[in-house]
Amino acid sequence: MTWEKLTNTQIAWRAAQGIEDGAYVNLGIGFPEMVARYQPPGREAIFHTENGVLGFGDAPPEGEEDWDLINAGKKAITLKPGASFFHHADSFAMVRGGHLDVAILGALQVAESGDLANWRVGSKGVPAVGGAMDLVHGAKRVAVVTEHVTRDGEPKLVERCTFPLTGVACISRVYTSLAVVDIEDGQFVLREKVPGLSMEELQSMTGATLHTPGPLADLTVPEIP
Amino acid sequence: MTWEKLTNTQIAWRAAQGIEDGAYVNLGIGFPEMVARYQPPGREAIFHTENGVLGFGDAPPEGEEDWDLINAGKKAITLKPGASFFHHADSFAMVRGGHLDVAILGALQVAESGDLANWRVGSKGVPAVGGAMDLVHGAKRVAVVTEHVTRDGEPKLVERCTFPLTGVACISRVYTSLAVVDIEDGQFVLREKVPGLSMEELQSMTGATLHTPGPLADLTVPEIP
Amino acid sequence: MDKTIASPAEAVSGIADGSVLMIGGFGGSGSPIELIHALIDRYRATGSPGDLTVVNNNAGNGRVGIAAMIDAGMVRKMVCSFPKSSDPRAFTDKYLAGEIELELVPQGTLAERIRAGGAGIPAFYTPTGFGTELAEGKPVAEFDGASYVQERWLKADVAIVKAHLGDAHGNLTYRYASRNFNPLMCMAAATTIAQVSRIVPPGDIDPEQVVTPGIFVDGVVEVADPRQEEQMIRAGEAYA
Amino acid sequence: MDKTIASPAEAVSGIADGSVLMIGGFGGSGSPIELIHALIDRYRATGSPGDLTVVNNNAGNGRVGIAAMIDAGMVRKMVCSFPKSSDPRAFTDKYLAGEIELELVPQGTLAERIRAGGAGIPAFYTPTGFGTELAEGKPVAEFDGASYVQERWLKADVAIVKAHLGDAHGNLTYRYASRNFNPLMCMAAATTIAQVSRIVPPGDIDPEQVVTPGIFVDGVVEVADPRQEEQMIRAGEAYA
Repeated sequence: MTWEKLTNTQIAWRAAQGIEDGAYVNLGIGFPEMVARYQPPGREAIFHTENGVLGFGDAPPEGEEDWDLINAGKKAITLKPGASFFHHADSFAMVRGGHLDVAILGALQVAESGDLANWRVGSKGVPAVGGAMDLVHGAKRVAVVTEHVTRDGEPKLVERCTFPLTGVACISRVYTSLAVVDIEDGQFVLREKVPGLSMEELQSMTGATLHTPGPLADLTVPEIP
Repeated sequence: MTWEKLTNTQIAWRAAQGIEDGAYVNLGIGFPEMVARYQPPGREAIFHTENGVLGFGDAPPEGEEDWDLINAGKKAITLKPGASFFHHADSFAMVRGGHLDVAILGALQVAESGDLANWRVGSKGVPAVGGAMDLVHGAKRVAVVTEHVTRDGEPKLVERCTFPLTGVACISRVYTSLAVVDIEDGQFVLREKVPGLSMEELQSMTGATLHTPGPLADLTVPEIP
Repeated sequence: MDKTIASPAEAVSGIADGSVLMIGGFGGSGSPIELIHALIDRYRATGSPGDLTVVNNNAGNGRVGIAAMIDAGMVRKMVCSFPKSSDPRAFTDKYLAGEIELELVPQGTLAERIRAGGAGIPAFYTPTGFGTELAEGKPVAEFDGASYVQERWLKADVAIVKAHLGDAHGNLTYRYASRNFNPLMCMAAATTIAQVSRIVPPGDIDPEQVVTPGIFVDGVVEVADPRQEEQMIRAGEAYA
Repeated sequence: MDKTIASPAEAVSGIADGSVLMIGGFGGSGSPIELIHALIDRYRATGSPGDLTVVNNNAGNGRVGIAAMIDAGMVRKMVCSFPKSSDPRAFTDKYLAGEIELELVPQGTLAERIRAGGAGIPAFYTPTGFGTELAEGKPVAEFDGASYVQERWLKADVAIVKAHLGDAHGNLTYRYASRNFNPLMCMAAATTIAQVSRIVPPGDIDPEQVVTPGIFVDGVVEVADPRQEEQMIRAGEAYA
């Protein structure tokens, strides 16, 4: 049987399905930001950005940017009705104080303990952490969107992270290009996998044991242009 | 020779002379509040109240009170141009963070170490502390206005406070009904005393040694109706 | 997103026996009188919620608001800085009779503990109270040669606050000095209910003028002409 | 009470060699470009102030603002969370050559440390960074079964910030998301200088809309049409 891995937009689509109506959400810079595009009809999440905006919307048309109105990735944004501004300490009070419902981040590695490594590959170059270490603490659910394996085919879901940690035991769900995996009691619990992919194949691309105590569903997503 | 002790208004007047133009000032509830009335001409202090107002002015005429606009003593106030509102955590950030220039409080006892007792006489009744324990920390100068002795003639300037402490080593100056006393290196240093009062008489009403390493001036204040 | 609630009675219907309840206001300024009285109505009708721990700067005044809650017997413990007022009988009588507990906290420490609860800071050091009986039993530490007391965060099951304008997202503004503890308590409670003088459409409050962002608020109920505690006390009113 | 200052040059004239300097802004948003460039002018003319420790979320972009300070050789150390940008050469080159120090702080911890500096809180506990290399060597403690890292306050000799409206008392408002670190840095510095787009008479800013109360501000200088860093970078400008 053949199978196809999800594109990044499809991973983002799948992650968006897990966000409830009215949820307060922070999306990491880059790939995770795509999740905002795929809110299911009838649901409206409120997006938070670390630099002090709640309730922002899409990017403005090119040429209409106001560079005092940006997100944490320093991209120009717009406001939705009900938005608010606040300073950085209040912004991270929202994060650290458990007021966000969901944070979705990228990953270099996720361990079966829920440890996340996503800020630094090694000890070379200029280190930069931003708000990642804060975001993994406080949000009621912290999820990851990621390719299932690296470009070199190495597993990104591992027994123990070898890259420097972002946070300890902080991730509860991983949306990958091949599967949806929960982290429960220090174990990877497989919830969904792409149609046609066998357990054996998936396990061979995963660096720690995938458990299947409950029902297992097909990870099906629409075609997204 | 005869001498006369200062009235409370006269003590307040004397304390007001020590406040610079443009100083940020918090006055304790009750007697210390009177200090605001006697700002020398040409000087304008900015008054802070714990419940979140900077730059307030006199009480409004009776009948024109707005009870959403009060001070820490829950008296109605008015605003001066340049006033601002803020919440309680920011208000005490101003206090604790060293942003006030002067705080002036009442006292039950002040020790030569600079310890202050002003919130509780003993262990009976309902204890209430308010913002006093915060105010004694953070303001650049913390002064006391007080009668020199209690109604029973007991000294209020003492070697060691016997009442429960408000703060340790926090007072730098005391304006009493008889004298102006600085606290330096764990000693009472007498700066001014009312005319006609001998050192011996003043010392006999004071519970710890008064030192006079420098010049000693008359504590003269105008008649205040 | 619609956080509006139809009535004060509905707004307070979920508060459980034994809750830690933060109540905004400083004296009467910013006190959510109508929510408090709705809670008393519910207690009188059903016997619930009782056994409450109430966090407020004061401990009630006269025979209305928090004082009326204490009179009604709903309050097991007060956490406050200044349990005195122009007419403190309700608390004083019960306290001297040993029928109510008191945790006395310096006002700035109370504010900072509540802010810490809302900001995910479990403990912090403050100079306030060092060397006094209010710091007895607390850890102390020295930083840069000065001495400090360790204080813990303060959180609540529910906060009830009073604001001026509110919208369906829960964004709030306050009137004059009635801001006081209200924005902090909004942050520190698992559930926050705000009574507002007017509910406006989302977007009507300038995003730069929002004082409490909606993320900190769960329910908003309009009380168009809120009573002011100080005026009720001067008029000799009792909520009995 | 008149805190107005005539020019950016005068506003930055008192900053000493070796100072800890907080600079507001997040990227270009809220960055006090004209004050930074006045400081560079002074350094080029007099060789002072050098040996600076600069606190900012980032470490400059392109060849303007903080990046130009780094290029000019005024900065000994950066304290920041994200020393990367669309054009990070200024910092990267010096860092890889070992010519500039870096204290890397998680963004929320950076904000909270600055706020703590302004609020008189010498240390606090946070979950952020626990178990990571950024917490190495820091005290840890357990509260209610969870693990936390102790972090210290961060203070500065001088803060330079960008605001929107200001008055002679030092009251400030901010434009959109340019608020970011600016209000915190105003609190945490011994001396705070704000550049504002317009100075208005005291009383013109509604007391409820003041974001930074004047007590936190020592000097206000009007820069009527401030440059926006992001636009300068897109235009390829260099302050050299």
